[in-house]
Amino acid sequence: MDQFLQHLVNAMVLGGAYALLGIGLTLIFGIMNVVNFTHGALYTFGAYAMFIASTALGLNFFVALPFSIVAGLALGAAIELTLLRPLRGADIDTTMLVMIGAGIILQSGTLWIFGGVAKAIPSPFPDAPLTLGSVSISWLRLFVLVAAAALIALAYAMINGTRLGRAMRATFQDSDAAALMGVNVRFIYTATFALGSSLAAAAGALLGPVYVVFPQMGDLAAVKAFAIVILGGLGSITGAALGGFILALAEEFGAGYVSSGYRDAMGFLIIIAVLLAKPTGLFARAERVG
Amino acid sequence: MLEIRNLECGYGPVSALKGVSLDVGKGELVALIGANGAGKSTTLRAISGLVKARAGTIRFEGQDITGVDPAEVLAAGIAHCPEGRRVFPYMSVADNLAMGAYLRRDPIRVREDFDRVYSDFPRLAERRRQAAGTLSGGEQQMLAIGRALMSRPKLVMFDEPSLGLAPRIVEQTLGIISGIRDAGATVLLVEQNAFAALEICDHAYLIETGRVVKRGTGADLLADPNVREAYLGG
Amino acid sequence: MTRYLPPAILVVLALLPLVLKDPYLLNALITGGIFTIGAISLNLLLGYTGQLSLGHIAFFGIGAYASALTTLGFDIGIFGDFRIVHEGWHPFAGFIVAILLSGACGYVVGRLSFRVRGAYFVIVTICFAEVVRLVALNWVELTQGPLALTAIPQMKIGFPGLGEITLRTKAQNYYLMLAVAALAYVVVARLVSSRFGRAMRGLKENEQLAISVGVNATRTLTVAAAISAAIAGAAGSIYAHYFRIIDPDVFLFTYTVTMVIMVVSGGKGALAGPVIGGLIFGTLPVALRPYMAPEAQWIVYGAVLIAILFLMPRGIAPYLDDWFASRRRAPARAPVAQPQLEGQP
Amino acid sequence: EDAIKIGVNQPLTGAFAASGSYVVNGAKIAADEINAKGGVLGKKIQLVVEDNKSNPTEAAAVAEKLITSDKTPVMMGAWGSSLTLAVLPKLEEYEIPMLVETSSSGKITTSGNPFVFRISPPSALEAEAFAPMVEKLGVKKVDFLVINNDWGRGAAVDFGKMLKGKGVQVGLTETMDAGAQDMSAQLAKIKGTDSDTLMITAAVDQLTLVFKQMAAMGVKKRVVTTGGSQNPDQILAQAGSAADKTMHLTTFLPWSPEKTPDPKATAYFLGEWKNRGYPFAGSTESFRGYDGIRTIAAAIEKAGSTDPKAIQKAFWDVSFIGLNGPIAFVKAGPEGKESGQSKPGVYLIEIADGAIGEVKL
Amino acid sequence: MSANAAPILSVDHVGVRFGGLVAIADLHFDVREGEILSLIGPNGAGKTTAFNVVTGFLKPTQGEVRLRGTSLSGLSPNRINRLGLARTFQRTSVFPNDTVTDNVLIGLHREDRGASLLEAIFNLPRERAGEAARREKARALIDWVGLSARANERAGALSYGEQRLVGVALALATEPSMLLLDEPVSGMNASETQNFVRLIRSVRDRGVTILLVEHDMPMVMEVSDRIVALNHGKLIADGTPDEIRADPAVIEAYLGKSAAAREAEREAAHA
Ligand SMILES: Nc1ncnc2c1ncn2[C@@H]1O[C@H](COP(=O)(O)OP(=O)(O)OP(=O)(O)O)[C@@H](O)[C@H]1O
Ligand SMILES: Nc1ncnc2c1ncn2[C@@H]1O[C@H](COP(=O)(O)OP(=O)(O)OP(=O)(O)O)[C@@H](O)[C@H]1O
Ligand SMILES: CC(C)C[C@H](N)C(=O)O
Ligand SMILES: [Mg+2]
Ligand SMILES: [Mg+2]
Repeated sequence: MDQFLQHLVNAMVLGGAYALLGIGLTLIFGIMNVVNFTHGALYTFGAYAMFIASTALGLNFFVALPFSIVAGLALGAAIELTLLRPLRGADIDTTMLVMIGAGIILQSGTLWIFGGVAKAIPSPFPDAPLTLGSVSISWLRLFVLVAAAALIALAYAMINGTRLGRAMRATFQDSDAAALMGVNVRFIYTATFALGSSLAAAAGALLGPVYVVFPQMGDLAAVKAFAIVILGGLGSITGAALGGFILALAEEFGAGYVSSGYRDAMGFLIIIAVLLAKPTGLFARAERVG
Repeated sequence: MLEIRNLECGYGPVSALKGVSLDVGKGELVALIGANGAGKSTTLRAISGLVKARAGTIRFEGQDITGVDPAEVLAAGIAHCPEGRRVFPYMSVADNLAMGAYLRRDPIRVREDFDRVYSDFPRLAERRRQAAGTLSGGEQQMLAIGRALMSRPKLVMFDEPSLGLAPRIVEQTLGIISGIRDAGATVLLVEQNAFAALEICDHAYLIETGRVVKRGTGADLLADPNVREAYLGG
Repeated sequence: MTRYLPPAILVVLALLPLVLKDPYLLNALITGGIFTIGAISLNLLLGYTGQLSLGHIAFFGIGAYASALTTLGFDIGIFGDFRIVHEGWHPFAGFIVAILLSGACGYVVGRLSFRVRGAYFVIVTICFAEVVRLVALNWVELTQGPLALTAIPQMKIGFPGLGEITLRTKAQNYYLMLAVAALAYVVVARLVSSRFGRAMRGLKENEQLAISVGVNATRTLTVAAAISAAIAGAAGSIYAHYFRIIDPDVFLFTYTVTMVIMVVSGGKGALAGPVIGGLIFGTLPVALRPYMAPEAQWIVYGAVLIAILFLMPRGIAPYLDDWFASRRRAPARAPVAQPQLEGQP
Repeated sequence: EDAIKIGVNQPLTGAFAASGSYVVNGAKIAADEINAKGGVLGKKIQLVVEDNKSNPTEAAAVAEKLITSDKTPVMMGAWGSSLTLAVLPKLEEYEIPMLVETSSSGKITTSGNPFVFRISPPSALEAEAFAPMVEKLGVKKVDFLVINNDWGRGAAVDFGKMLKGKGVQVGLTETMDAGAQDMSAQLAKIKGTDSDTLMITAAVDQLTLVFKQMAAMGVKKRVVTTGGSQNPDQILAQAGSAADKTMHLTTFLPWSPEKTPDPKATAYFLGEWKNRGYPFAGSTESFRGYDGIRTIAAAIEKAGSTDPKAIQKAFWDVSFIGLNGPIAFVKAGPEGKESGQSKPGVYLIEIADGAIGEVKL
Repeated sequence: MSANAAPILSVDHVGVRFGGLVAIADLHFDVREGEILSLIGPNGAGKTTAFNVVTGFLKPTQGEVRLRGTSLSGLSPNRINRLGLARTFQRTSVFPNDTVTDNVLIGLHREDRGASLLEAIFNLPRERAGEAARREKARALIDWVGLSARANERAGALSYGEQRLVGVALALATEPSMLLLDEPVSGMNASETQNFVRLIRSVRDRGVTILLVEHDMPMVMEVSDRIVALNHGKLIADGTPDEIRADPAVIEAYLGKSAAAREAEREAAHA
């Protein structure tokens, strides 16, 4: 029972991290329909930004965090302006490949600049965990969970509740029609990509201190993020959040009660099972025939 | 109010408009008729900035709007209800209408316009929360018309608004369109249902393969035997 | 026009070992060629049915393991005392088993995963590949897990009347690769120009319409997936017998990405696409190696990729086709822009 | 032009980039030292360093290039076991010897490849060295948490065997994927067992994560890590108090150069390492490159020629004191095709109160 | 064409719901062999939904559809097509990147003369014979809908009306015994509509039964043998064009008073 509770707590904490990974990608992949292979690189970027801010620049943790998010926003905007804008209207696979190219460049650049050695970001939270009975949870991870929840709520409100969010959704469903409604389509493209990138960077900045920071940290994160977004249903922020928790539960209990060697396999099997049962993800968009 | 001179447009190597000139006066309802592929939709797209003019000028209320972005054309007061409905499929009916009022900053009057659209098309009111892409073809058409009206334009351009609508709704829609004119706004109407368009318009242009070949009052064109032969089914 | 490119390339490549004696370059060509075969098979799915399989390496890996295990033999416990014992067979039997088993896996995966399309298909294939990798890693009794299968015998091929040869030299392996690549190319070429290919294209362009005119979507896509997987399995088999060692790293995601790069940069849905892409991205790393730091090599690799797509967004082969066409009959006839279709939900 | 070429096949990009680069840097120190002293056989030695991208197919291709294009008569490589294993068939094909500096898979020296000479310990050797310490530490029951590859799994098997032989109970064996960052599920399971000791085999980054996550979950057991890739300084810097009281089996003692088998050499190496501006923490990885090249140079010297065959034979006669003990090869693997395995020293160190010291037993 | 021919298609008490929304409620009608039957009704009445049920794109929540007595329940759209039902879509529907000829060839893809997949791959004689026959058929069909001049154009570059004709040719390529057309003349002007009417008639004369959904009342009245009217997913009238035109329920729900009046006026003008 104790072990079960600890697994449950772990899964919640991990789920928060996964949800965080997912929401940035839902914007870019789920809403913009760009298969964003730079997601992992942007996540890594956020973590390194946090590292620089809190070590080289000596910023306070809670100042470094927004700094990194803004840095991600800027990098995202730059990528959109230089790589995606000229390719507007190109095939989805073409943009995907350009994103792969950009991802390779970013990752190798990071390796070149920072070397391959993992870096640790100091955290302002006590090392000793919060212990409730037999269950322990680290303060830092608790903070990440809360921050993840806040970012998810923010992203949700922004996409579903604001004029800008509505314009974003409209633009990627029919950009000509959106232009006819008075939407500055070019700005929306840049803004959406930048926003998704800043969320990816936020994930990196928050999870960097939890884990360690190294150039390839984004690879696994990106695969999981894709899985989470699709599990939740394209373009659904609630879906991405829920998908993150489902994946975390599957992995945690798969490793705990089946076999740790098949830990990741559990997650992937759940995804396969969900998609076979509900081929459009948990939060499907309504479609019709004819 | 709207003056177009020698407008030329195309798609890649295809030249769709080969020098179109037309005038729409304030408060008028002007119809544009012509065969499939004549260039009617292209004319509207050029006005709203979706396709760029290769030559010629478009002036609206004395101001040159040639080559201006769609958003600015709308801001200047021209709304365009495009061919083929073009609703936002994954957004609700209400959100689609809200998009129509995207540039407006007068929430109270926007509310009124919501109510007006809902009372014009009660079916939309029933389906406020339904994803637009799952509406029936005609329901989507109603939504597209309602959405265009949400911006309170000075000039509305309708591209085949009756497409896919049931006869009773066609009737009603044409009524709404004349109503817009009667309320003081200006209308540029493209219709395949030339008969109906010519009946309600003040004057009309006939376009063939990218050129204006005839202009006159609706009654003139209705009476023209060539027009009857080609566009009204004899 | 680029239709004639692959046969021309084939002739050049066939003559290459006669002049090119550097085993390192030959090795690079063999490795690049093996992944090009994978790319040719991926093109069948991505280019002609429009379905991106980002788990394509799974079939390659399954082929590699199947071929190696068929040749090496194994002894595994299933449940209780029940064991399956297999004595090693001839490597060529391994090659055949690889093709059949990969094809069968492709069939099953296709059958299951073609219930979903687009992005959902992509992720199901990624998940499948990961699960297969984890099985290869954890089923130590069969696969030796991370300990790797070593000492895989070299491929042997029997020619009627000529006896049997073991492919020991680079050149021999090179010709094997080339022969399989040519065969894969021909199979894909024939398939896509047949009525099955037409059905695939129909599904890609407008699935609802295709179904409404009687195209059996599941069957068509499944057949494509099975053939594609079988070809990838053949490539995996060559890989196993050439490198003579495989471990779960054959399922590296990077390998799938390599194949996707070959297909899309060369031009998906063009027969010559993966061949051209394979030649470029198979040899680029070798070409860059002497000139710069490893990180810089990757940066250039990424930049070349982006540059190709900026200049030729549909890939090289379609671009060359247009170019040839425009040279043949001036004035140039640029591709017609897509007419505005109705906003599809 | 007249230099003696030595091929170096290391991961400089990809997952293992950090470690591979350290090994290369260590190798360069050795090469420069040797050349400064006049080289080998009167010629300078020249390292031909190639990146295997942490990818086995590339590792084999790199070997092919080094052998056939660069004509290196002897090589060093290829860090990870998967990478090294992929190179083995090339050695046989071209009959070129290779010194293995880091890999620990048993299979490397037991598969009957007479061109392999290894200076890193396979886990069986480590376990053997650890055996005498088990009782002194008072170990009763052990759980394993190992990286899910041949290195980790091999360690669990070899240490398990040794422990059982000593009457120590073996509990869980949990694995983690090479790239995994979150081990909390495994740790939750381990937290619930009655074992007193947890043996962990993983590289430094994963160890850091494991320690942090153990602290976060309140897992309190004696921890002993194995594998020689722990890099205690980095752990200390990055895991902080979470790493307190952890013990590590290591093959190098840069913290107390005076206690190493060849204090002068260690001091020289560490001095050079520092002069070149490399982080101290890297030395636990880089000393293998340093020793590796010194071993190769010794073999060439002994062979008296740069003929690969001669070098291969000469490896058997190499004998000198490396940074972690005597380097001399003994036969391993099937008869007639034995590979060479050197037996380095293994030390147990402990991180306590922010300092690293040898465990006194 | 005779009024009492056996039903080719029976829609038997079919109902469809989307969540809480009843799109079709207990719909029941027959289509007789060889007739042109029109299905009319206000927007959202459920006409397209009925098409989707008949052609297998939607599973009904209740009831079943029978083709010549065989239940179509549970059959996939492509199976239903093989049984002889072909349809067009309300939205323009072609394979935009293929030529007109290739479009039609896709419709002919099952015309295989028994050649197998392997024969196709290796281009064996049987496959080649089949391919030649297919091309000939495609040519004839394209000719027949009047698109010969554009046979080698990309279908996506054709005008709206021409694309509709491609859609019909494509549907006919599957050699259906019954053709379902969803708003085929919307977006066509009056004279184009006239051409289309002639085409529909000649299709029927080839022995193909036609079920038509269309809001163009003059066209419907002119071409139909019989009309069924729908409102809110229920049948509200069934009869000849003249009966329907005069039906108060249909006028109230669908035609609208003035439309009906104008319709009569135009009929008069025609006469
Ligand atoms: N996106 C496009 N790409 C290429 N050609 C186009 C495109 N859109 C329209 N055209 C061509 O431009 C010409 C004018 O088309 P337009 O859509 O303006 O005609 P229209 O008068 O609106 O016809 P319809 O009544 O069918 O809507 C036609 O020849 C058409 O084929
Ligand atoms: N997938 C769906 N989800 C929810 N509602 C749907 C869906 N498909 C159709 N509907 C609703 O069912 C009703 C019937 O739609 P249908 O498309 O059959 O109408 P129709 O008679 O063809 O209308 P039209 O003449 O406008 O084309 C409509 O009110 C529509 O909004
Ligand atoms: C780091 C080393 C001690 C072991 C290496 N990781 C291997 O795979 O063998
Ligand atoms: Mg038009
Ligand atoms: Mg309909």
